[in-house]
Formats: sequence, structure tokens, C-alpha cells
Amino acid sequence: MKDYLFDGPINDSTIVSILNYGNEDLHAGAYSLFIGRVRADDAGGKSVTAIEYSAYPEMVASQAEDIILSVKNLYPDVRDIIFLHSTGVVKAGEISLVIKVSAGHRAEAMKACSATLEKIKEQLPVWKKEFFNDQSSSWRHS
Amino acid sequence: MKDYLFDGPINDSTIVSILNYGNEDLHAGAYSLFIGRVRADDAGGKSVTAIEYSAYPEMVASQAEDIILSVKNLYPDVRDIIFLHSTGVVKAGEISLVIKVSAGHRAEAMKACSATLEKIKEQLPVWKKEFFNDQSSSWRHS
Amino acid sequence: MARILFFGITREITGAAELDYHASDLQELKEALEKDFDRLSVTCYRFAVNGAIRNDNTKLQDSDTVALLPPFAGG
Amino acid sequence: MARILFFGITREITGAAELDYHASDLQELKEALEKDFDRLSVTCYRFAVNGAIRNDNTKLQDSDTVALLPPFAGG
Repeated sequence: MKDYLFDGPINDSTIVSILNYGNEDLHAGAYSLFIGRVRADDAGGKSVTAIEYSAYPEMVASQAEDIILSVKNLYPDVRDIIFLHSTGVVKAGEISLVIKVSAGHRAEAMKACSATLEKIKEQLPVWKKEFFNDQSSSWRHS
Repeated sequence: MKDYLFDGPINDSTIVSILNYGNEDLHAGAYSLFIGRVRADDAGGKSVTAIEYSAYPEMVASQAEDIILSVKNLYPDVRDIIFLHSTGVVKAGEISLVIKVSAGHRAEAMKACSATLEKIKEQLPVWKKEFFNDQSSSWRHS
Repeated sequence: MARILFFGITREITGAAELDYHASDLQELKEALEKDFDRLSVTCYRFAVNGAIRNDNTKLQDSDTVALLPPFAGG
Repeated sequence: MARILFFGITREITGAAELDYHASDLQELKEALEKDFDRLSVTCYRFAVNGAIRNDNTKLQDSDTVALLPPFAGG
């Protein structure tokens, strides 16, 4: 799995392939998954209906490899890290991010999943524009 | 989803229904999942081939409700918690536990998922017997 | 007679999923069980009465369901 | 001419995914861009050169690919 970007909302069958990726590793006793969904946030009387994500694909690939390597260095019990981030329009309730960390044991799996998510937010060149139910839109930092 | 026990290894389609359970909640921006697998642990020259789980079902139900309630009280951003633990034989590499916590935001989802797992280990009346590749077996505490 | 349920290694020791015993409290039940199944006396377990963990001086009634719970090992 | 890529709000401001500019360093490029698209001067962004984030005194060659990166907002 060398792709980090996925066109549109991430569907069930893609999540199942992420789940099963690497499951021949019989020493990975713990999987920690984070799944991010577009939230119908309320903001000043209007609510988010969708987010359009865009990315700088070449830089996503190099930053993703850097993120994965640095989390593996922090948590040596980790056996594998994969993630997928949407680009394009993802509606409220749909999934825009999936991270899976496999590790020998539960504590490292969960800590490494959390660290991967924080690094994705800091380092992955992805942008989002929120669309609201009054047809307005705005670029969102964070 | 009022069941907490599942007969045998937890399969993909069950994980997909856990994943999709409650997805009409558009304010749940973060799902944290923990997936526990039977590990082919090495112990003194032999390795684990399977674990047989047994449980006290009536007490599992009451303890599970207690666990979920206490984690929701600790993390008010949590919107829902569900989990499923195997009973019966689960082979190395197969899945014996799935926890899903949905929350508004990522940090509470992940902390609550970790807290749920710790409470399951402490409070859920489940037992395991390990089977090894030399045909021996032993009851395992923890 | 109270209904006694055995779980984990205690079921393996007694060879039964459940048995009936008469006892006025958990301490008396414990002594009766360990007399019948001496491996229980070197086994670590707690009692639950009607699904709630209880200490040894808990009184028993014939309508109670008592469970022998070795250390939990889920997850 | 270096190849300049625009992302996020900077793409909306310039109306282009990419443009060509000649500049000896990032500071000179920044001034040229903000002259052509004045909303850029009130927009928060960093530069990447060939995929790595660089500060404004970084020298440019015509073979370089420069990207304007508003604050990341993934996850």
C-alpha cells in the first residue's frame, strides 16, 4: 500500500482492505485504527454539509514516509503503519481519513496511532474548504 | 447492538457492521477502533496456535454496561461505545476483540477507547486457555 | 441448595459447569468445595453472588447463584 | 523560469494551479507574486522548493518547482 490519497469518501471495502493489509503478521496482536469523518459542525447558524480536500500529491508521499518512519522510531513495538486521506468532496458523515497501526501490544499501537494523527495534521500538505447549508464556503485552518 | 460476546473469531462483515453502527450521527467526527488479535507468542520454544475464550455471559452484560457508562462519564465528548469479545476458539492471526468509540473529536475518542480496553481487561468476566504447537495448553492470567 | 457456577480453570478442576451446594455463607461454601476438589485450595479465584463480586462472609440463600471467578483474562 | 504551484486559498487567489516566474530567490518571487496578486500579501503561506519547506532567502534556479503552501488542514 503505497498510496496515501484516495479520491472521494473512503468506503467500507477500502477500510476492509486496510484492515486486512499485513494480517499475515502473526506477531501483531493489536491494531489501532483512527477514522475521521466530516462533522456537521454548526457555525453561526449554519452547518457544514461537505468538505473539499485538496493536496500536493508529490509532497504528500514524501511527508507520509517521513511521518511513518518517525513514529516507528518512537514506538519500536510498532510493526506497520498505513493511512489514507481523501481528496475531493466528502459530505458530512462520510469518512475522510483512515489510519491503521499494527503493533505487538495494545499500548504502543494506540500511542503510535495518536502520534501518527498529530503528525498528519502538522505535516501533511492537505487543505480543506468547508461548504455550508446556506451555499457559502470558507477555507479552514486546522 | 446489545451483544458483547461473539462466537468464534470476529469476521470482516461483523467489523463493517460495527464500523457503520451509529453512522447517522453527523456530529461524531472521530472513531477510534481497537482490534485485538491472537498473537503467535513464543514461550519456551513453543508458540501459541490458538486461544479458547470462555465467559460468564450474564455478568458480561452487566459489567459491559458498567464499563461503557463509566467511560462515557469520564469523557463527555464520547457519543457511543460498542465492543465485541470472542468466545470459543480463535486461532493465531484471528480477531478476538473489537472496540469502537465514536466522539466529536479525536483526542477524546482515542483516550476513551484506551480506557474502555483497560476496563475490559480488569472487569469483563472472560477467561482464556492458550494452545501451543506441541499440543500442550495452559490457562493464562492477563 | 444454591446453584454454583464454575468458570475457567475452576471448571476444569471440578469437571462441571455447575453443581448444587448448601452453605450458609461463602466461607462455608469455600470449605465444602475445597474439601471435594482439593486443587481449588491452591487456585486463585473470587466469588460472585448473583453476578456481583462478594467477600467470603457474605450470607447465602438457596435461591442464590454463586460463581467461581478465576482472574479475568479478556482483551 | 521556475514552475510555481498554488494550493488551497492561494490557488483560489491566483485562479491558476501553476504559473511560471523568473526570480533569483524566494524573497524576489514573493514580491513579484504579491505585486500580481495583492490578496497574497494578506494571506498566510510558506514556500516549498522541490517538495521541501524553505525560507525566503533560498536561491532559485529555473529548474526548481516552488509551491505556495497555506497552513495544512488535513486529518
